[in-house]
Amino acid sequence: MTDYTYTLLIPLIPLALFLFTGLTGHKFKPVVSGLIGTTGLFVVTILSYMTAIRYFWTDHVEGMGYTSLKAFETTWIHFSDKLTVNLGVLIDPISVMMLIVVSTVSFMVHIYSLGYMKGEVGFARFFSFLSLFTFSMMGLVLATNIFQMYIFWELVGVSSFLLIGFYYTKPSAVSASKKAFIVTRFADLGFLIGILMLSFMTDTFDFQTLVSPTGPAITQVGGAAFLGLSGITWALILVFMGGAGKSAMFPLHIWLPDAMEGPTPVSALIHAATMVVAGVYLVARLFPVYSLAAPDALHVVAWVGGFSSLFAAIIACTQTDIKRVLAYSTMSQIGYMMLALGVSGYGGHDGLGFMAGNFHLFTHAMFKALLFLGAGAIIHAVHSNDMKDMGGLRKYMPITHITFLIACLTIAGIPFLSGFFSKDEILTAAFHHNMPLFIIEFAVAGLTAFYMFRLYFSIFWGKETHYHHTPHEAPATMTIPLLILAFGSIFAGYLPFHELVTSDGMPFEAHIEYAVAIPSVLIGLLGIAIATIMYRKQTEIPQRLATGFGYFYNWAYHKFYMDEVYLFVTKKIIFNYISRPVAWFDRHIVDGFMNLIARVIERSAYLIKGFQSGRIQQYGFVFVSGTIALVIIFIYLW
Amino acid sequence: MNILTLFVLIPVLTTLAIGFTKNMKQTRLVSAVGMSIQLILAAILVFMYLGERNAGNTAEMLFTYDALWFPSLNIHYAIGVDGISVAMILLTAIVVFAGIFASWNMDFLSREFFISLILLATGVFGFFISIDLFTMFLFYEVAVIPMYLLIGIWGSGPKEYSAMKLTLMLMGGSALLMVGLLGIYFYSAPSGGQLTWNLLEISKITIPIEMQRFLFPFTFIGFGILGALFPFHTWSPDGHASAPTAVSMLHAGVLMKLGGYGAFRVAIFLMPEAAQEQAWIFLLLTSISVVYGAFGAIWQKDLKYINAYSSVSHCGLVLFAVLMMNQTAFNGAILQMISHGLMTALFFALIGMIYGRTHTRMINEMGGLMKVMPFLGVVYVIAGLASLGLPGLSGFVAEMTIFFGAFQHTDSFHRILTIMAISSIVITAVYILRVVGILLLGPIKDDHYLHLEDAKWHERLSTVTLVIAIAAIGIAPLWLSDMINVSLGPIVDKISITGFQFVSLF
Amino acid sequence: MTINDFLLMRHEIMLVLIALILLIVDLNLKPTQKPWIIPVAMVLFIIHIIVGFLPAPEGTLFGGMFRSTPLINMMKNVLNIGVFIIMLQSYTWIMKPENREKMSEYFVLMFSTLAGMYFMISSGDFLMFYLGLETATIPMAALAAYTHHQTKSAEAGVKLILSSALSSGILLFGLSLIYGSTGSIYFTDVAASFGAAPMQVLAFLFFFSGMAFKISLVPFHLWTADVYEGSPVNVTSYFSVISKGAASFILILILYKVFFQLIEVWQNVLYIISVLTMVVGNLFALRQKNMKRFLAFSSIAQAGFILLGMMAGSQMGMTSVIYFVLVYIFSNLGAFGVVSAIEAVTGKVEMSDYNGLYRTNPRLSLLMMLAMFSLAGIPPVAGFFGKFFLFTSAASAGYYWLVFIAVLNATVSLYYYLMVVKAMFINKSDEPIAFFRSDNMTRAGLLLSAVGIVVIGFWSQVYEMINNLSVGLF
Amino acid sequence: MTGTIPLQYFLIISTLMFFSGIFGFLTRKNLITMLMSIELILNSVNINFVAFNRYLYPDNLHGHFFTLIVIAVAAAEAAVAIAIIINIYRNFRSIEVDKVDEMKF
Repeated sequence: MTDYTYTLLIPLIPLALFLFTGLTGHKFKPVVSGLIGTTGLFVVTILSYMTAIRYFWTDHVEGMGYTSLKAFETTWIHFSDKLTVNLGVLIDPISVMMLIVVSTVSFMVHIYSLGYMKGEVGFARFFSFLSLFTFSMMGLVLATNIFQMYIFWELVGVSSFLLIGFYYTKPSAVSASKKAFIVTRFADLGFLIGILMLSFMTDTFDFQTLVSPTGPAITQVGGAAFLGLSGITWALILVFMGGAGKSAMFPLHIWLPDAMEGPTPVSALIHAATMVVAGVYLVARLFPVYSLAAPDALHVVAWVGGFSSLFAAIIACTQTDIKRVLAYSTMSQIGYMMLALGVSGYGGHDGLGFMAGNFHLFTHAMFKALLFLGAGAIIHAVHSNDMKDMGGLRKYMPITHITFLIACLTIAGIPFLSGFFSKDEILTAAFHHNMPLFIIEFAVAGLTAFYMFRLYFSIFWGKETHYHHTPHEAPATMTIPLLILAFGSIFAGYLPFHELVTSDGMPFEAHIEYAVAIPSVLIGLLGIAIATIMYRKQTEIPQRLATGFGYFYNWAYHKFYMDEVYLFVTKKIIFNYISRPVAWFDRHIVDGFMNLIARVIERSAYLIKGFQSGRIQQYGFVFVSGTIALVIIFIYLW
Repeated sequence: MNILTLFVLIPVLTTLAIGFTKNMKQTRLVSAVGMSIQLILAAILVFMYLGERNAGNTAEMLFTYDALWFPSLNIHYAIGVDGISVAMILLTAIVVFAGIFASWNMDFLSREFFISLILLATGVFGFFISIDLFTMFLFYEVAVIPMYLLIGIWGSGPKEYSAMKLTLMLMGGSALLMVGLLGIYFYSAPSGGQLTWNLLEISKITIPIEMQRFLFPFTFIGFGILGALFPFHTWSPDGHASAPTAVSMLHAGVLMKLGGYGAFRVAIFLMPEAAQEQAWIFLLLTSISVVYGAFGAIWQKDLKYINAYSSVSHCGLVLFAVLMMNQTAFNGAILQMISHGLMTALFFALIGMIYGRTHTRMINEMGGLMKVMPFLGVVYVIAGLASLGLPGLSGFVAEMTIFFGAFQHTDSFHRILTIMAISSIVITAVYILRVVGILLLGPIKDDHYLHLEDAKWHERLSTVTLVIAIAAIGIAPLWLSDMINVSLGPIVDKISITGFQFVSLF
Repeated sequence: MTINDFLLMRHEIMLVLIALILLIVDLNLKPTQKPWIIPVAMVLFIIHIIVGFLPAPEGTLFGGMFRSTPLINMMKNVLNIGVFIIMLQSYTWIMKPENREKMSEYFVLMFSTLAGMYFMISSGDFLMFYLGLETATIPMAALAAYTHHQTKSAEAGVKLILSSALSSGILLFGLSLIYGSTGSIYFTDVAASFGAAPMQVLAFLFFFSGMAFKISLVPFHLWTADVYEGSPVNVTSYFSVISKGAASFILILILYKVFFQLIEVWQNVLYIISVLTMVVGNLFALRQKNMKRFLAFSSIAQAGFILLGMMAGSQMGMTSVIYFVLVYIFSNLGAFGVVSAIEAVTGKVEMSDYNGLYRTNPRLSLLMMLAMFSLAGIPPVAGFFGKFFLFTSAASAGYYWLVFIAVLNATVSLYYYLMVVKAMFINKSDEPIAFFRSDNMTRAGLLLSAVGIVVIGFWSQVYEMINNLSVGLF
Repeated sequence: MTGTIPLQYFLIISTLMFFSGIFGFLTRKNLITMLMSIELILNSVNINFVAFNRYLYPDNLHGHFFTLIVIAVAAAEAAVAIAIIINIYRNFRSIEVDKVDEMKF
């Protein structure tokens, strides 16, 4: 086994970039810091690919499984004699895969941003934040133990907060960033408690120990049963809560659409390709524990994923803000991945779902980043997010058009594009393990195709809006990433994932099951067809359909009023019914009591002042009665 | 000359020197010099301490010095430090240093101001170095009294009221404390022999349990009042709100820590049995104050009130951890004291600087300050992130340690309280982000904020010092927590040898 | 009489001599030369103080009616210092034209009361005790009425003489019963044959209320405020410090020496009385606007604290009481010194007149603050140590709740002491008292008390010395 | 003749005198009268002393001495008191005790 210590640079370079551009960014011309950041990321990308190639191929002994190894580790703090938190670098199939994803997309986004953010105020700040995010994400990916993961989990959260709120003078952006942070924070509460329980039961944070089939987590399923579920199950469900928060699973998804307030490259990087799949990554990380120690928790994962994907897909069909459509589609796709993990078994061909989930994560990163960047280019050209202001853009911006189309086809699961393979694997897994979920996903496949092409057509075809200044193709800095990603989303599907990324590290045979593949392709095509009919030309059908569905349409259009529910809880309950009473109670009862004491003392001081009447005889009287009182007490009462 | 004595001597000499200064410039120069020396000394002390430990010196207290003071009452001037007190001393030195620079332009009665400020510091340092209960109590009150003048003369708003309230409530606390200490003294030799005030000697014996039952509440609440224990915390919002910047910094930063430190060092350490019996009462109170303070902070409009309530919440966490009574929790408590001391001092410094520019502390009258004063804005955000427990900053380390310590109790009573306490981090996030959002971000509320200038050099110095400290602890907590852990060993032994089990409701 | 006898009762002899000399000198002075009295009195008194510090033998005179021990001698020295400070501080006042021609009387009266107290302290039987008591009281009334042209002063005089007459009447009745039940008036015999028979308890209670009048404990305190307010400031400080101190000395001596059989009883009596005294004294002090009256009530509250020390009934108790009285002398004289200095120059005694004093007279204000902190028992000034040791000795007898009540009262008292500090440092004033320099005598007096306030606390030798002397008691 | 009149009689008388003196002190409005009632108290004490001495402890004379001293002191006290009362009369133009309450509370 050769030495991977250099992988330490992968997170450290972005950190250095962050500190450098953050502290000195304002000193020199903005573009400089942009270039520095991009070159830095280039290095990181090279390193990541090198690592991947070495790990998967050069260093890999044929026929052996892929083992996980610690490239580096150092102690961070001792909680107790048993529990110690380390920081380190863990190399194993999924982490390497994530390295590829993160570095690639991040690098693309860096290049893209050079063009997209040109002339923005705080250009340097933007790039330093990007580096911060990359650092945190890398740290999260390479975490050797669950606590390190939690640390970077939070850092990722805060960098997303910073990037969403990049336009900090825009109230909507501010509130969106706040929302994102608080919702995920709330989810992380579950994550933290989960970690507490897990570490309490197993006396370790370390992933290798946790997931090893002979490890404490799996062999001795500790913890008293509570509500019929074992302690470890609860722990894992709580951990998953954290994952659900980051990955915008129902009902913790509400921050994701608002997060689109951030600059589009950010959406592409954080809210499409990398951060939002952290939840999936987390579950994949702990997968052996889930599947061997707590299958119930795994069911929760599966159902949450399935429901979210359907829920999101339905909403996506009704949105008109293109970024929001993409956001919901992201949510839906992540639902896919979760479901894949949820229905998977451990080891061998049972582990198909696990493989498929990661596979889809990989491909999805490519085409969803592509979609977002494309959307960015369009917004750049049209200066609007709303598809109502668009139409017939295909002749103005051909490259964008083509790449976008490719992406749409990919996500719709058209054969021989990457999306087809991964999604097909997922459906197969579901088909074998959980029929109801399979049906849901089958429907979602159709919906996906529909709303993606609804989007596509209403942007590039449809009515000829006349723009007050004719939109033009984006500059090379933006189109090149598009092309690269398009390439990725076409060919990513041909990677032999079933040999590389498997639940137990052992390769297994996977082949396309036509019983599943053909229907799914067909329903995809159906969806496309419907979309074509409805949106290729300006027609009345959408309107009529909307009115036809009536209530249901409205609900979906208003995202099933989730935001309102949350608003009610926070604004009304917490602010008015808890916080304000507490403040009042503190001022008037607790503090009032203290003041009351003072007032009582003062009052009594005035009450007894009559004793000091100034008259000698009264003094004498008090004197004598005092003496007599003493006599009575001590002679008769004692 | 014992190095620890210097920690009391230097401030006293500084005050004397200030007495001879002519004008504000000289005054602040002298005090800055004095406190810088103090800071350097503290750093030296840390290295000396670690050196001694690495050299294998396993004594419970190092650099001890003992002089008989009142022979007939066996009162000694006994000083010594272990990892905990060293850490607290370092904290104090940093905060005082920052405080001096934060109040750089105190032109009104500046001499008196700096003298009383440094007197306060003297008391705090003395408290942390002394291992004799009498001197401890003496320094404790020395630290408390200057607050009255500092708030009453240089304060703002209803300063007389707040100052008086604060002083009287804290003195009421010391009333309880005195009873507790006297009781401890008179039972410090149950098997006959010389009574003593010396912490270490008392810790070797066991105070009769029925006496402990009587004395523990006095001692714990006595210190707890200074530690903002619910429902005795109400001096803190008013006091902080009226106090001048540096004073709030010192008060929330270090003075409130005297409470936690004392509750730990005296109440728990000397009376573990009673502590274990009565812990659940105070655990309820503290966990209430953790959540309650956080919720109280959400509603406030005044920056200082917000921070005061968050202090109630965080200090509540300190006492909460202390009452959990295991090594991890203790370690967390100490870390929390330090981290809260640093970040709340930073907060108050920033609030003072912002107030000095906008002349209001009402968040709804401000907005978009990030654009006009980026430096202060960024630092404020950092402070906020530290206080909501972002990894890489000190708050996270402390809170996590506390939670992991508290979680080691398996009974549902402790579990529930622990989860209550943990949930406070979300509420913290809510009010911190609320403030950041309203105060710094968004459009600029008022046009004549546009020409406000950013931080001056001394303000930068004072804030950056604190930020560095916060980040240092947050990124590399190992040395600090180990330093504390080593010293916690004997204390935990003393507590664990007592065979009692926690009395829990479930 | 031998030199030893002289040494035994040197204080009394010296004082009487000084008084006589002053009278004679006064006779041979023309009205213009009256001020010569002051240096004479000063010099003589300094000699007296020095003599007081000569080594003190232990012994009795007049067949046990008079006795002296190092402890008693030291009590007298403590009081001497206090009186000396008062003399220094009263310079400005006594030099006023309306007081000039009778300034000798001031000193003579003061010295004779002092002599009375000393006889009282070192009395070996109740007869000597009673004599001393009256010798101390009667001239005091004259002192109270010293500025007789002022109605307030006259009123103070009559209030003092009448109520003290009543109290000594009751006290005497108690004494008569003691005599009836034991057949002797010698402390030693009484102590030997004194039990807890109802009549004896009755006798003790009568006696105690007489003494309580002197120390002005609630409910026997009502004369205090009026007399303090009416009398000239320096006389007031004399009352509040010297006579109170002497009375507490003799009370603790008699409680420990004579009524030790009754310790159960008097501990409880003191318990009740001390709580009453602290609470009522504080409550009255809260409201006061006139500095003299304010200090009067504060000194009542302080007397309540003194009782805590007495209750210990041990060497520690004795020590703490003497030590506290010493500290209290310095602190209270610091406060009264400032008040008298200001009143002598500006005639202002209201607390509101002190607003913004720090701006005009920083030194005075600082001394006043020190005195207030010392009275409130705030470290690092002496008052803290005094109070702490009182509480310690009370706790040594197991009175934890009493200590708690006491410290809470100390907190309340801190409130009004801080009000004074607030007036001087925080409150703004349109016409603050203008800056003035008092004469050197007064300043010396103020300086002395300031030094005492600061030093005595840290200087543990003082406490240890007292402690070693108190051994002789048991 | 000892024994013909039992000690109790003296004690009763003295007690009566004592309390009537106190009563007088508390009720009479004239300062001089109050002074006289004080004398009453003192004399009751004297009776006590003498009676005790004569009946119980005939072998020593403490009681008698005490009585003499008390009488002497009482005289001195009365002298000063009356002087002050005259001074009061100068200032208040009256010796009604109720007039003398300028300082109160």
